[in-house]
Amino acid sequence: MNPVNYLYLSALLFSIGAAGVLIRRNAIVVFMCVELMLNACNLAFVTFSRLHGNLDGQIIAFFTMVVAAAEVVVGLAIIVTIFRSRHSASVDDASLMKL
Amino acid sequence: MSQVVNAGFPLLTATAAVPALGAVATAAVPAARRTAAKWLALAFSLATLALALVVLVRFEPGGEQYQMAESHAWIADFGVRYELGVDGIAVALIALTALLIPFIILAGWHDADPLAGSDSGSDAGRSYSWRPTQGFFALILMVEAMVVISFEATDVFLFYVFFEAMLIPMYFLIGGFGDRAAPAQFAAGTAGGGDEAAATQRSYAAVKFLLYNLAGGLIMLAAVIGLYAVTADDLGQGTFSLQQIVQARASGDLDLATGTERLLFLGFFFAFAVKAPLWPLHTWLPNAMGESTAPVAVLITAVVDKVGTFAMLRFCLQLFPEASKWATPAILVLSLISIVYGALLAVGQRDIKRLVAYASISHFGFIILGIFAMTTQGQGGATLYMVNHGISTAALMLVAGFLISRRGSRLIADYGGVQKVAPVLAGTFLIGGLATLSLPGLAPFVSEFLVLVGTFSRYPVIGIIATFGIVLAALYVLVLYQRTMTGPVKDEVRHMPDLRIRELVVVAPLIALLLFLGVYPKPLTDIVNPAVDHTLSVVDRHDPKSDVEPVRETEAAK
Amino acid sequence: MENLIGLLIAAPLLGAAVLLCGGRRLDRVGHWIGCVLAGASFVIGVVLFAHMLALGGEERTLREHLFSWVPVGGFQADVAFQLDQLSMTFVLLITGVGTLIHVYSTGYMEHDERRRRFFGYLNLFLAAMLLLVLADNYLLLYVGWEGVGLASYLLIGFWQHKPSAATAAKKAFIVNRVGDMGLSIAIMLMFTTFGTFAFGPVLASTDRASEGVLTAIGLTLLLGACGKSAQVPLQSWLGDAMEGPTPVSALIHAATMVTAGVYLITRSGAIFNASPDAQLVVVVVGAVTLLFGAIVGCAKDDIKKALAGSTMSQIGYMILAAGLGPIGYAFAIMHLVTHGFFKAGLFLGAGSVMHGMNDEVDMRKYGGLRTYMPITFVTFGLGYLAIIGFPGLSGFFSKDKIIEAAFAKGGTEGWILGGVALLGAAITAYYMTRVMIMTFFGEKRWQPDAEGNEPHPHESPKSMTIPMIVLAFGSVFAGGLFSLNEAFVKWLEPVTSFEHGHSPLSAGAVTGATVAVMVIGVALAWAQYGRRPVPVAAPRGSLLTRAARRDLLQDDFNHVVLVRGGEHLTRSLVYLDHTVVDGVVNGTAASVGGLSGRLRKVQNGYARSYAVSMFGGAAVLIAATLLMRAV
Amino acid sequence: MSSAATVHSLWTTAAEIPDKIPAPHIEYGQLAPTLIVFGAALVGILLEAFLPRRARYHAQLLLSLVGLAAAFAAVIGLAAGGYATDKARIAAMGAVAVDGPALFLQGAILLVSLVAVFTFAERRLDPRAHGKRVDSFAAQAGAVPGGAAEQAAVKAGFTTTEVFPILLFAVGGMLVFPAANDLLTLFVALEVFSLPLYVLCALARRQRLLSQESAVKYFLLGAFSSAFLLFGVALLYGYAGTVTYSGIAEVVDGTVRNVTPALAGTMGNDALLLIGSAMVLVGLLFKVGAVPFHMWTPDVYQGAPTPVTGFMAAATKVAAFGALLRLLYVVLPGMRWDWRPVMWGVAIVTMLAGAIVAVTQTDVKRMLAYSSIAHAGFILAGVLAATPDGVSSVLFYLAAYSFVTLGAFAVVTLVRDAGGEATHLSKWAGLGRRSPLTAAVFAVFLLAFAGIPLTSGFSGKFAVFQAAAGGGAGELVVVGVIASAIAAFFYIRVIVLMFFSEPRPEGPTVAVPSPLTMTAIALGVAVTVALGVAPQYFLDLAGQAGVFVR
Repeated sequence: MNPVNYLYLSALLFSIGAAGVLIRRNAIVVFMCVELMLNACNLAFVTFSRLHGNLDGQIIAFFTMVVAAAEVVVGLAIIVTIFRSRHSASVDDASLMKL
Repeated sequence: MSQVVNAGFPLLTATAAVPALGAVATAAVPAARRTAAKWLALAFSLATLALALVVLVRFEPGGEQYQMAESHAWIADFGVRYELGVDGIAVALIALTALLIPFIILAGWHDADPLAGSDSGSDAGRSYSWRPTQGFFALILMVEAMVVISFEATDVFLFYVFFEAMLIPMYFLIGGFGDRAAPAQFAAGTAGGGDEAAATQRSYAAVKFLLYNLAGGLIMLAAVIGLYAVTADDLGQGTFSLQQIVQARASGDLDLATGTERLLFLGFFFAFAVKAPLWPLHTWLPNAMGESTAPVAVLITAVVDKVGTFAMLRFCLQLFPEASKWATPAILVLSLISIVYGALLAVGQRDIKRLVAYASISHFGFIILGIFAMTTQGQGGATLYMVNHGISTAALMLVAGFLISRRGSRLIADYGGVQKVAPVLAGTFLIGGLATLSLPGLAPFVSEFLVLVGTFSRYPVIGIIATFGIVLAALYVLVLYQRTMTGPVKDEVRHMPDLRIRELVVVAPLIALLLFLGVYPKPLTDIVNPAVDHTLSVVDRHDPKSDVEPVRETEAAK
Repeated sequence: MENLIGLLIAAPLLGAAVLLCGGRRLDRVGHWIGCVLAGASFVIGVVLFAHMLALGGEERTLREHLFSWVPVGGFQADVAFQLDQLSMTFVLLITGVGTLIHVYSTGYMEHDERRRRFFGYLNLFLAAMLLLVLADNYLLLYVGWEGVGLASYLLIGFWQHKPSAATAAKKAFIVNRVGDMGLSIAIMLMFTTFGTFAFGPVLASTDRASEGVLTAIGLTLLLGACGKSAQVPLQSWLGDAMEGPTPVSALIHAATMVTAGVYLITRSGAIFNASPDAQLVVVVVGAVTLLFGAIVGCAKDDIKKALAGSTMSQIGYMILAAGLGPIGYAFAIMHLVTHGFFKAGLFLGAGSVMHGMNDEVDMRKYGGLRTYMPITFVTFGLGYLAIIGFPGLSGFFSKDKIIEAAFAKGGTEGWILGGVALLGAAITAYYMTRVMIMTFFGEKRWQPDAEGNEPHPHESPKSMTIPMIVLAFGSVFAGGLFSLNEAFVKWLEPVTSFEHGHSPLSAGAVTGATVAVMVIGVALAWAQYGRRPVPVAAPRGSLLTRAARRDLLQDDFNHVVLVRGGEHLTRSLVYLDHTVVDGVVNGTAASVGGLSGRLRKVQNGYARSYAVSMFGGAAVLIAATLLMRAV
Repeated sequence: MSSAATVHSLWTTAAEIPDKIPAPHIEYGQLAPTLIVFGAALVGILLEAFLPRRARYHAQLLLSLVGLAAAFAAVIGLAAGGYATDKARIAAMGAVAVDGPALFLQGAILLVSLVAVFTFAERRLDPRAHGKRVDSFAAQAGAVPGGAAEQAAVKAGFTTTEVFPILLFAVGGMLVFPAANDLLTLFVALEVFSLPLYVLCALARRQRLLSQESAVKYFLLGAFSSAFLLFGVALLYGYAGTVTYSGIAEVVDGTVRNVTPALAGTMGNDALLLIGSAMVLVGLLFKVGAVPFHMWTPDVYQGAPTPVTGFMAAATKVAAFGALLRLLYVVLPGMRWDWRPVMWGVAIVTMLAGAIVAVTQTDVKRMLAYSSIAHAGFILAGVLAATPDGVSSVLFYLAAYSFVTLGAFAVVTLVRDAGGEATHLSKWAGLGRRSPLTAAVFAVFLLAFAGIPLTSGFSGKFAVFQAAAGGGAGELVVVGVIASAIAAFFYIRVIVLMFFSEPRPEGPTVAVPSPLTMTAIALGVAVTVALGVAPQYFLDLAGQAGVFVR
């Protein structure tokens, strides 16, 4: 089928992820939405790679996964610490600094 | 580059460098050795004076426009060179600056002593304990250095740098060293809490001064950059050299679009008009002069503000002759307003220093009027006016400072009958006042009349209106004198001591100078005239001819 | 010889410098230094006079060029002197009367601890006045012009502890400044018109300038003259100026300074001759002031103020004469000189009276003093006779000539002016007689003052009486001397062109009329004050009287319109400056602050709202980029 | 290679013997700076693992200093070797550029980080905890704030010496970021220096809640932005069929040689290009801290440990602007007329918003954060010049600005009261009377921020505005001038506070720092003044470094 549809799908995924970031309160969920966005990117990459018939896109996809993994490590660490000190993973609770 | 760069001793640099060194040295004096710092500062200021006099002597009025020029590479990327050179106007003003600073230092001898003023009370003693004497005198010298170099700079960028930089030391002088009189005054004015009020008032004045001038300067910055861009376009490689640009404009290599020139002119003029200050950009001056100590007030109005008017002559007119002519009507009107408005407000003041401040606004109106009258008499008079106003205001303001330091109040109403208890003080005060109202025989008269004639010969109506200024001047000066010095002696002033030796040493020379320049201003005019003629030739304006050719003396005899 | 001219000025100037800077150590000898230097100046004047007489009438103009003062472009002002017959006349008057009054003051100011300073100021005045009359260009004249203003300011306010004195001094200076404004504008006009303001070229080339310009110059000069000579509308200061010590009133506000206006107009005769309109205004001013002063003089009970009014009126005569042009100049100056003598004498007399009466000035508290102070009485009396124009005395000759010239103006103008002059003469006779009677005749009316110490009228010391006597001689004989086959007129003619006026009335008729009105005036006064005792408390008096006591309400006008109005103006301006001009500045700052305060609310601390802004931003960015391509 | 062939060969060659795969050719010499830093970082990890606690601090400090110094030396070497100018080239198979801007920025970053290490290592400021010197990092980041574990850790005198290797990793990433020559490297580098920063933000010893909050905000928003960047990369890749800068540039300019049919198809589709570049820009503008992607800045600057804030504010800006420059000048010059107007808007909004909001700030660190936003706006003005002058002026500005920032934050670490650093402005009242020297130094930095002549701030601002005016962005200069006027107000406010207002009796004290911080501050002042008075040499440097390799 026409690879362009995959692009639409990836765009959709990206939007869903973005919307999740904007809407969801739980830091973990927010973070997962970011991951979703990254994966949307991956989909776009492989699609384009297929489209252009070169491997760069697929390679990049691997890189992205690695980076995403690294992000998970750091991100979760941070979220967990803040969860332990606040007993809540809500992003909105972390709003001491403002104005 | 027409000027010959003399390879000899860099006199101009030295004139600016000595006070700068002095500032560093003074600041470095250990805290305990306060008196040493004072003497050191005085010594350096005198050294500067000596150098300035050398410049004055070495300067040949007949010679080419910019003399003792120096030129070194500085920031090639910005097309900036370290270019110095003095014309008659600059020489006169440098001399004035170098002359006034020692007096300012002497007059401020005790202003920065750790203890509070005699009557500021003990609590004042605590909060005013932070008065680093070294800092005070170092800052004064720093200002002197910057003012001198901005008088010498023939590179627009170089000038701008110091034009802006001098704000900082001034700012600390205004905000950091308030008037000992302030607390008592506020105690009199607002019941209690005078000390705090004074402090806030002062920092308000300082901030206002800085932001006002900074805003002006930044707008000028835009114009400066614009100037560079223009020169870069037309001359291939951008430059800030005043002479180069003037020549390029004369030779037609560099011709600005009318709109561009006007915008750039306005950018420059705005900054200078704030500094000068010209109505309606004047409101910072009364605050600054009112809140700062008398010597600092003198520094502001007699020295620093002169940079503004000087820059109008040197940069506005020479860089943008056409735009200057275009803007002349508006500027004349504004300066006219300044003259009358300043004088009227001076009449309405209740605070001695603010009164002097508004008087100065009126006088700056005269100066700017003279500059933009674009006649030999006008501009020559304006230049003389800068010098004379410097001296006369210094005399008046310093004596006022001595008076204030005795009574601890700036309010006119708190004085009365001083003449009886302190005749010498009153006498010097009166002479300062008479100079301010430009009494013939004292220096300011010459300049003021020149300005008036110069204006009148091209714009009769404006000239006549400006003449009202002399009546108003008489009004505010004499009212001030009457309210403070005459009448029955007030109890508070009954035991007021007369001028001390130090104070006499400050005032006497100034008065002598006022008299001398009033009777024999020729040396000054000889130096100034060629420079003025040159400026006018750049602007391409010529004095209007007299209606009729008068009968010569010979025929008149019979 | 010429270089003596500088010395004329230098001597008193030196005196002033020494006395004012000398400090207390000079207190004991100060007044003598003053007198000596004034006298020296007089001697030099006499020497120069002799030298001048030796010369022929044409080359009697001596010049001295000291140095170039303000050379800027076409503007060339020199410090140079010109001593011609006109200046000479003034030099002798100034130095002569001046010296006498110096001597007088040694006695009068004996008990004042600031006497040294007083003499310093007097010398300063002499120097300035001499500069005024010796200058050879208008700018230098202007210096002297304001110099005398300063001296008069200092001397009027000499007793500064009295607020009234300080105020009077300030008023005098400021009103004068208004006049000076006129003078300086005149100088500017000259510069733009002739390219110079030296007497010689300007006066010689009046025929080349348009009449309009000349009229403008003339009027502005007149404004200056009005200020200095206390002519309507700038006369208000003279009355208050009497706050000063009496010698000052005698020297400055009677004999010399106030006549500077006459000098100015006479000196600038060429300009006025070329502009009839200006001349007309001059005569009108003169005539009006003549009456004004006279009327005021009638109503004042303060002896000095009465004399001040008289001075005003007499100067009115001079201005009137000067306005008449060539037919009047000489007589204006002549009256000026004679007036210098007798008015100075009168003032010194008044001073002597006050000296004897514990500085009481209210004539209603005098009376019958002739027995107590005979010399004063005699000298004062002679002055009195001179001023009312008693035949044979100085005043008679000069005033008579002026009235004649006034008629000679011709036409209705001539009749009006002549009539006014005659009327003035009558009133003069009236108020002077009044003064005379109230002071020296009738029974004594003085009572113990607040402290209960009765004044003991006594004759003044020699130092005071001698000058009075000398001046009395002057007031008696000067006029006759001058009129001997028109000696004075001939003397001045080279400077102030002279021509005989042809009056519709014969000279004899005019003289007769003058004498007649004089007699009437005296009679009236006698009827009112001589026959019945003078009430100590001033009667309410007619409307005119009350107005006249208040200088014909002219002061009130000034107060309401100028002073009050000015106060309101300045006060409102101060407010405006604070609220509007400064308000804009502070307002801008405040508005930035407010905006900032509102904007920072956006930073609400919620990570998700930050994300929203990022997302929105990104959307905008993308949209904008696409849009850029679209358009 | 043509696409169809590629895809086919993909399956065939995969079966062959691996040793035929050509090993990538890496110019280790030219990548030395980066490699050294990463190496040092790895060694640091090992040290953490194997060294006893008490030895770690000094070992780490030494290691990081040596590593950074060596890297800097390497940069100098490369520059001296002419790689900055004529021998500028693309290294690592087109992944990394070694050219003037890259080396200049790497040099700047390395110097800044070197100074930053000093501030990281400072352990005289905090009062001794149980007789042990402590730095400004949490004793045990994992422990709950105020919990038993933390107290135990403090008692035991633990210190988080991991910050040094973490810092080194971040530096490594920053070194690559401005040199990255293809979008993938760009993305990876971005993450490599972002992740350590997230961690560092969370490590404050005092006010740990704020610190953690800042970390979580920074992390989430950062990740969010990098997602945008990545999607942008994807789109650009889709547009050009390649991620190398030069490749994309060719496609954008239409100078590409062998056009495959697929490429021909995507090339036509400008939407890909426009949206893609816009999203990449979003990612970069986030790091730069430009409005409206700036909102993380104040919170993170405030919450993070001040040394970290200083490092972040200084180094991140340098790296991010470097990357932005390269992207705009190397990849997208062809579509200048598309991005310039947009960036105009961003620049103007950034300058004004930064300046205006800063006016009412009450916390020093937040105020500096907003000021950094305003400065980002000024630099953007220079970027927009789109001329070589623009590049060099921006480089100069970055160098000047980074040192001022670092110095300013170093001073902030000194002013302390019972609760640690006293960052609330009201507490700074009368500081000038308590300790004139500190106040004076801080005043110098503030004046530099305000762009007063004779400070580096002025030279930089002048250079940038001049370039902008030269590049035909005069209006930007005017706006910039107005913004600076507004900005001046709050810098001055702090000076007034320090010098002209009465000191509070319970006011903060100025801790006497160790030579480490002193050197940091002294260096800051020195550079500030030097670049203010005699900037010519550095301007030359920046000028020579102004040319990108393609």
